[in-house]
Amino acid sequence: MISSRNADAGFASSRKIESDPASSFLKVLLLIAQSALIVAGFLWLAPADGFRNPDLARIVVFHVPCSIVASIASTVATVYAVIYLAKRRPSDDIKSRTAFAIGLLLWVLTTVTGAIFAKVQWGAYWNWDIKEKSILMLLLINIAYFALRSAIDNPNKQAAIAAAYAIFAMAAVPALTYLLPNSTPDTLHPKGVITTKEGLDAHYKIVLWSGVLCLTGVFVWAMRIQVRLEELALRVQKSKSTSRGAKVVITELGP
Amino acid sequence: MAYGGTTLFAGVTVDIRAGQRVIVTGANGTGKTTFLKILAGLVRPASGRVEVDLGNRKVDDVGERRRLVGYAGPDVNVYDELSAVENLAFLARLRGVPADAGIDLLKKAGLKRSKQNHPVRTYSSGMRQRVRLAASLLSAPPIVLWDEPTAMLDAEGRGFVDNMLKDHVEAGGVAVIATNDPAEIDRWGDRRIHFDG
Amino acid sequence: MIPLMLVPLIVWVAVWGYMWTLDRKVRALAAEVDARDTEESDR
Amino acid sequence: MTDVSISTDEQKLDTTAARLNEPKTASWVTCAWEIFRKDIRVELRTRYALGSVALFSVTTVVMMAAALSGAPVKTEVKAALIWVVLLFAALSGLARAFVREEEAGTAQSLRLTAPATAVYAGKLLFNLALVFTVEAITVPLFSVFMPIPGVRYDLFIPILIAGGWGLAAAATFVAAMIAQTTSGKSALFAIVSFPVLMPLLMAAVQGTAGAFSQVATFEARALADIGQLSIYGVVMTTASLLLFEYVWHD
Repeated sequence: MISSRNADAGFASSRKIESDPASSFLKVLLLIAQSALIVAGFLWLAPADGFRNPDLARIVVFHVPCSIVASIASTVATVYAVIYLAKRRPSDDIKSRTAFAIGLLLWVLTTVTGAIFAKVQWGAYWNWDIKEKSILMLLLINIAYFALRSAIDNPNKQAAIAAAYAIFAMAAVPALTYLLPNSTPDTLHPKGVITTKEGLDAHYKIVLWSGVLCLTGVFVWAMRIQVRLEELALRVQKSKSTSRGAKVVITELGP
Repeated sequence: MAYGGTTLFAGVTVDIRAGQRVIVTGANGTGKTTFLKILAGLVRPASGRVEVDLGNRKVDDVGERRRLVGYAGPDVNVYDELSAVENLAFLARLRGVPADAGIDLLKKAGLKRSKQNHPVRTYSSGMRQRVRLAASLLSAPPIVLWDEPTAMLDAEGRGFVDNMLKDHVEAGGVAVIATNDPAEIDRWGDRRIHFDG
Repeated sequence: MIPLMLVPLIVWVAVWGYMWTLDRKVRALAAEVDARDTEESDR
Repeated sequence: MTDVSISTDEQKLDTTAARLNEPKTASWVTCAWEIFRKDIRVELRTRYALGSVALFSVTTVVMMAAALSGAPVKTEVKAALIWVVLLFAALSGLARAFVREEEAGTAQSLRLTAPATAVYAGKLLFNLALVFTVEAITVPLFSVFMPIPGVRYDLFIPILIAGGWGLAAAATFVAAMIAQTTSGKSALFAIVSFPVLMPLLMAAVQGTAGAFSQVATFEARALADIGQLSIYGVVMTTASLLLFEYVWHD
């Protein structure tokens, strides 16, 4: 039964009963594109000679997109945290929390792919390279963010403190990624290899940057689903609770 | 106003005039205390707003409202390690009022002079309540919000509360008091707001 | 190399499938809630 | 929409009217200073924080020295050890500042009387005093048990000061958040504060290692670390002052 009446414009996006063809097409395209990238990453790209294990060096095509989109997710999450503190709308808190969750997932993926590469190339899963320290810090911040959230009951307080912590912790991150590196021995991570011309060859760059595009698509899609789900839960909970409020009787007793 | 996800009450429009004493009654948990805390700026209402009309200007910023309000409630305490005098001196300096402003308030609240310099740790709950009430009147705020002010007080204590309230209201102050004590409702209630769950 | 490639490929397809069904479910739920709201507001 | 308007119109309020325009709260600096003085006085009477922090530092240093029992330890390791002890000793006392106020209900009366940032500033001053006390106890004790030849104190002292300030600034803000949680406070304090303190710890250890190293190049680099620690302190203090209101008030 498709209800034609559009009572509440506020949630227009979830109003569409039949899924709009455009977004379905995009999602299917995402499936095909990312699968193609995975195949290309393994088969189409020539082994990267000059690395200890040329075959495995291809992992950079997965490692770098993960880390780029993860930082996009963390930035988006921090931006929504700022917006939440300014406007105190629950929807901004939901978006911030969702972006942090996806960010955490992507940072874990980045760490895993990085560790695999590091084992072969630099000899150990973990080498305390400055970039590894900053990713460790980001992982710990994400974990602390959710630990802090679960320890506060009042939803308004929880959202406000989580947002404040997110901004506060993110303010400390650049201290580790920019300030410290310039006084410690150079990082094992090659500098500017993905952006400069003579770094990676054309094929690698295509696969890598389209990987970033696809992963960003996944991030946006996951965000939309989660946000719509949570806003729905909020609406259901709100409609349930309004009926129970206490009745207020104001009477004039006179002086 | 929703608080902590559950809507306690909605659609409250209250206009309280100067020199008026308003009694807020209702069973526990229906939102009496939350209502007072929202007025005091200790709790953020999910919707709606609180505005103080000072005649020459209107105040709706919660930070500024906090400075116009004297709140006393069971969960707002003073420092156990400090004496009543030290506590009030500290709060007075925060309020920008001379440190000894608390002395005569303590006298009005009926706290025996001998006890005033002992740490609050040694006080009975009735004496603590008197210190709370005195603290709420420190900078002669135009608005006084008391949550069950006489709950732990003996007859003599109630008499002191009456006087303090009378002085405050005669000076044109506004008082909003949450209580379920019928005697007080008749004595003070110019207007009454009742929350039934 | 092929078997190694299958791991991320399978994982990706599974993730995509999960997201697709979740998307479907959320839309259906949204429709249901809207329907109930409009019903409620008509009463 | 719930509108609650309380009106105290001008005419009837002759006596309180005079006070209406008087500032109902002291200047920001006085508030912060008064809160600091109150914290010092309460602390001297109870010695909760002071006691636990002093005991913690002494036992940790002695335990560590006993565990090593004179085994040769490289100076970089000593630099790391001393900062780990400083960090945990300080953290054991720093959470107390806000947790006790929330539990006793005195935080509510502070919310009613003082501006949020002044509360942070007051507590920061108290925590600074606490951190410097920890350093004053731990560092001499450390050098007794694990002597470090040729320490450049002209480098080490600034590192202790800048590092101590950054530590106090960040820990005070985190303590205010932890005080609002309902469960698992002490564990949470470490989990939440550690990632933020990572840059501080690394810069401090690196600088201290430089100060201990008696190697000119490392000593030169220690100067850069002092700079970074100060920048860290400034960033943390500013961020805390801007964000504190959202943590403190509902």
